[in-house]
Formats: sequence, structure tokens, C-alpha cells
Amino acid sequence: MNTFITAAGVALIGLMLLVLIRAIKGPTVIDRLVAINVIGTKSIVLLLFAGILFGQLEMFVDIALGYGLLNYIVSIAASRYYQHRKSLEPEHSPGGSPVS
Amino acid sequence: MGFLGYILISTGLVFFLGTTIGLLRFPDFYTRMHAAGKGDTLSTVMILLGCICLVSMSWLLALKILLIINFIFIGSPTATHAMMDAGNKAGATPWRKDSK
Amino acid sequence: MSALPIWQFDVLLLMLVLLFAVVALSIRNLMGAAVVFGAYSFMMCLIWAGMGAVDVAFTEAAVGAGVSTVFVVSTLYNTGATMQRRTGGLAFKLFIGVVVTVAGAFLLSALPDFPKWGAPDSPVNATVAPYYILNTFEDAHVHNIVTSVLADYRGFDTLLETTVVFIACIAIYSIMRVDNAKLETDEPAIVAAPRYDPSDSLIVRQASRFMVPFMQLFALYVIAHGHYSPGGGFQGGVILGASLILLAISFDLKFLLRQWSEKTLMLLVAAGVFLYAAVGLACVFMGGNYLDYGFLDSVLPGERDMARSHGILLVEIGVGITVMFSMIAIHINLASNGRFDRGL
Amino acid sequence: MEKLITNFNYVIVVILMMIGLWAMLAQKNLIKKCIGMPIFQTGIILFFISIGAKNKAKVPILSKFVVENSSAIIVNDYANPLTQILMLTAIVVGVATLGVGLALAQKIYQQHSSFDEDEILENQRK
Repeated sequence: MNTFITAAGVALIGLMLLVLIRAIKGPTVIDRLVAINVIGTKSIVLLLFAGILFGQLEMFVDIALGYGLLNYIVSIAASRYYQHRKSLEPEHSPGGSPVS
Repeated sequence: MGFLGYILISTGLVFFLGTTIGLLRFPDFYTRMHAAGKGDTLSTVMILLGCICLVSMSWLLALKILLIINFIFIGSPTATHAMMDAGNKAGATPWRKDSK
Repeated sequence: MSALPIWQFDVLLLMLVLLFAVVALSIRNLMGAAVVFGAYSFMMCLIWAGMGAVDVAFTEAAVGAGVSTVFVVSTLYNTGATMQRRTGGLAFKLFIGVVVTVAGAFLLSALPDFPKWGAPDSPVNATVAPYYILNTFEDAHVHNIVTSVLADYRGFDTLLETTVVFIACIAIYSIMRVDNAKLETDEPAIVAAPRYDPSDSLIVRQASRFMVPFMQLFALYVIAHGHYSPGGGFQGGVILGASLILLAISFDLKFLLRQWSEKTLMLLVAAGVFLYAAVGLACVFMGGNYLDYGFLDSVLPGERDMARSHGILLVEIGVGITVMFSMIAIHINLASNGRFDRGL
Repeated sequence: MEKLITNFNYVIVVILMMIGLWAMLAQKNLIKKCIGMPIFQTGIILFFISIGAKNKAKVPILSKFVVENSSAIIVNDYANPLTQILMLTAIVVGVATLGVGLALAQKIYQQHSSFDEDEILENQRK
């Protein structure tokens, strides 16, 4: 079982690396936000995997629960941000946005 | 029971692979959001259910993991909605067939 | 004992974390940098968990997912800066790079002298630490060694750290707070954010309304159950603060300020530190040393070791109150640009 | 070279500290400096935590089984708790100091309407 969990964890980290490509490339901020949100959800799973591998799942499940509760605050903050600031442009064409 | 756990975790990984490919290959923000919002939630829920089946644990621990699933089921679609809202308000343009 | 350290995860994650750090610094859009920095903190949480530091991982999870990114976002919201200016100065950057590399090379030259990664007989692990592991249950009747060392053996340290959080809160308050009456004449408000906007998303508000009570219940559990599982005042305080920050974001800053006035918030920030210091002083009056909870046994139930356990709980509650309300006060100051009326 | 593998964690620590220091010194943007500060800080936290990690150790929480049967506690079964508590408080203090930095940056932006160091200096000379 431990080998399977380890393999699954390594596969998850590998796929997270691929998701990170979207966070690096992503032409707009929102694309990055989507990628980071996916990575955050997968951290919950990896925390549980770490708990299984340590053989002390009851110690790790609280952290995962905290993550599950808090994970979506940043998305909501970003949504509030873009309600009032319409400044979504690909980074390579600065356009008319206030540059600082 | 353990067999079911292996199947659930593997299926979850396959769904996460789909999410990753969707995030990387889709042409614009809205379609990427489509891949990330659905595949991410489903794969996380499946892997967590797989953990419950795979590892022998007390009912309290299983309840906690079910609570995590519950919170992800509420939080993750809300985050998806908020990000979609943000993209819409910030003016992300949808992809068309004739756009390059 | 199927104790298996997950070094194979750790090596992968350590590589990944470097990548995240570089990406967060190289993205020119400031909002994007803030978002990637949030993910950097996720990775760090996984690394702490992989090394068996569950309490640290919990703190990092609560701080990274709940508050730190929101602080950066609210600063960006109030200033309206989106892009980093494309500056030249490549020579300067290279010069700094050389200086930093030389400093790093000096540090790396000490590499062979360090004990091996994960060696149980290194000086750090073999001198002081075994005392805590062996004696904590007899002394304080606490299962979680980290909690007992945090609040009991090294109580002074934690008292002063809590004071630092308090002082940081005061500093931000004195930097940011402006008088609303004077503001109109002095300078125009930089952000003309609309007031409460009924077109706000109903879905977000209903989801927050559902989640916030669970968050607060969970945070109270974390503070109270910190004796037996990872958790304690810092983690619970940050989660409580994050729950109210979530309310402020998804509804409106006014919604939060209707229930917690500015004065109440600042009084409660001080009250937590006061509770901590008062417990210490009570020990002095009962005849012991400062923060020696064992002497509270005539007031608190149980023998001397149980009294220490209960004293730790009191102190953790004090820490939780200070951390919770200072997080909220910092958020309100940053989000409303010091005006305490509207904001992110 | 062999040390480079057994002491891999210290290499990452030094690189993280270098990245953070470089960001704080060379980046002209105040927000980027504020992001560099936590990176430097996590480098130091990583140093402490990894120096206290033990091979084949569990988390430093005594299980009910060990306590109730009053069996001997084996020190090397538990990771070092001391380094962990030193860093636990540092994280919360770190986010409070990040708040102070951001507050200062926000005030500076109000005065000079820029986060860029060069522009701020130019504004001041005027």
C-alpha cells in the first residue's frame, strides 16, 4: 500500500509541475489564479498522503481540514479586486494600464 | 474495500491528468476554467474517498475526511464561480474560431 | 511502527519550491506575483509536513492560505498598481547577483561541517531536545510536546513573540490610520471604490455564510485540542482571523465593522497579551516564578501537572485572541487604506 | 561531492536565502521586496526544521499508547520539537512584519504614486 501511495504522490507532484507551466506562462493573472487554485486543492491530497506514509493520519488530517476550509479565500479576494479594477491585460502588452 | 480504494485513487489521478491537459491545451481562460473547475473538484473528492477505503481508520477520522470532502464540494465551486466572475468583470475575451 | 520518512517527496518538493520562488519574483504583473507567492507557501507547508513538523505546517497552512496573500492583494487594490516598471539597471542587478553569490559561496563552504540531513545524533538533536521529549508528560500532562515547550518551558519566548505581533499591529495602525474628517480637504482619495454594491455575487455570500461558522468552530477546536494534536493559539487565532476576513471580503468591510467597532478590535488585541501576562503574574502571587503554572494548582483543578496543562490552555487562549484580532486589524487597515469605512 | 547529496537541504537553504536577499536588494519594486522578505525568512525556517528532522522519526506528539502503558519513551522516535517551536512563532511574526512592510509601501505609494524606487527618489529630489 505504501508503495502505491508513494507512487501516487510522485505522480501528483509531477502533474503539479505541469500545472505550474500554466502558472508561469498564463497570459493573464486569472489564468495563474486558476492554476494556483488547482495546486492548492492538490496540496490537501498530498498532506493526507504524507499522513498515510507516516502512519499517523490523525495528526495530518487537521491540517488538511484547515486547508479545505481556507483554500478559496484568495479566489474571492481576487474576484473582489477585479470587480473594481478592470486591469486585465497580457503582460507583454502593457497598453494603457497604470504602470508603476 | 482496499481494492475499491486503489480504483478510486487511480481514477482520481486520471481525472487530474485530464485537468492538467485541459489547463495546458485549452485556448482561453473560460475553457481552462471549465477543465479546472470540474476535473479538480472531482479528482480531489475521488482520491479522498479512496483514502477512506484504502486505510483502516477510526470512524472519527473517516468523518473528518468526509468533512474535508464536504468543504471542498462547497468551497471549490464557489472559488470557480468567483474566478469566472472576476474574469468576466475584468474583461477576459472568449476564444472564437476565427481568432488566432 | 511503520515510521517512514518521506525524503523522496521532500527532495522533489525542495526543487519545486525553488522554482516557485524564482517564478514569483520574475512575474512582472504584481497581482500574478502575489498569487504565485501564495502557492510557494503551499509547497512550504508540504515540506514542513514531510519533515514531521506538523505544528509548523499547520501554521504555514493557515497563514499562507488565509491571510498573507490577501494582505498583498488588498495593498494592490488600494494603490491600483498593476505592473512592475520595466527598468534597465541590468548592471546593478548583476552586481547584486555577484555579491549575493559570493555570500552564498561563503555559506556553502561550511557545508561539509554540518551534520548529515536527518542524523539523530547531531548536536541539535542530542543535547537539549531529549529532555523535553522525555519529561513533558510527567511535568505538564500534555501529549503534544510542541505545545508544552511553546507555552510552558519557553513561555517567556512566546509571550514576547505575541507582544511582537501586538506591536506590529500597533505600528500598522499608527502608519495607516487617517482621520476621515480631514481626508477630504487634504488630498483626494486615490481609490474611488463604490460603496456596498448589491450586484455582488449571491453565491459567494451564501457560501461564506455557510462556511464561516464551521471555520470558527474548527478554530476553537484547534485551540482547545492543541494538547493532543497539532494546533494551538497561533493556528487557531489565524483561522479565526481568516474567517472574519472572509466575511469582510465576501460581504463588505462595513458588515464586519458593524459588529466589531474599531475600539473593540484594538482593545481585544491588547487583551490577549494582557491575559498571557496576567496568568504569569498570577503565578508570582501564588508563590512561584513568572509563568510557572504549577503553582496555580489551588485555583485550577487537578494536581500540579494538571494545573500546568490548564495554565497552558489559558495562555493559548490569550495568544489566540491577540493573533485573531491583530490579523483582522491589519487586514482592515490595509484594505481600507486606513479609513475604516470601505475597502476590498 | 558526496556531502552535496547527504546535506542537500542546506544547499536549498542557501539558495533560498540568496534568492530572497537578491530580491530585497536588486528588485526596484517595493511589493517585490516585500515578497523577497518572506522567501529569505522561509530559507531560515527551512534550515531550522531540516536540522531538527530525524530519519525514521514520527511527529513529536506522544501517542496515547505510549503514555498509558508508561513504556519507555525512545527519544529518536520523535522529531526534534525545539526547533519546531522556535519557527512556529516566527511564521506568525513574519506575516505581521509583512503587514508592516505592506503598510509602509502603501503609504509611500500615496505620497509618490509609484512603487518604483527610482521614481520615488526622483520625486523626492524635485
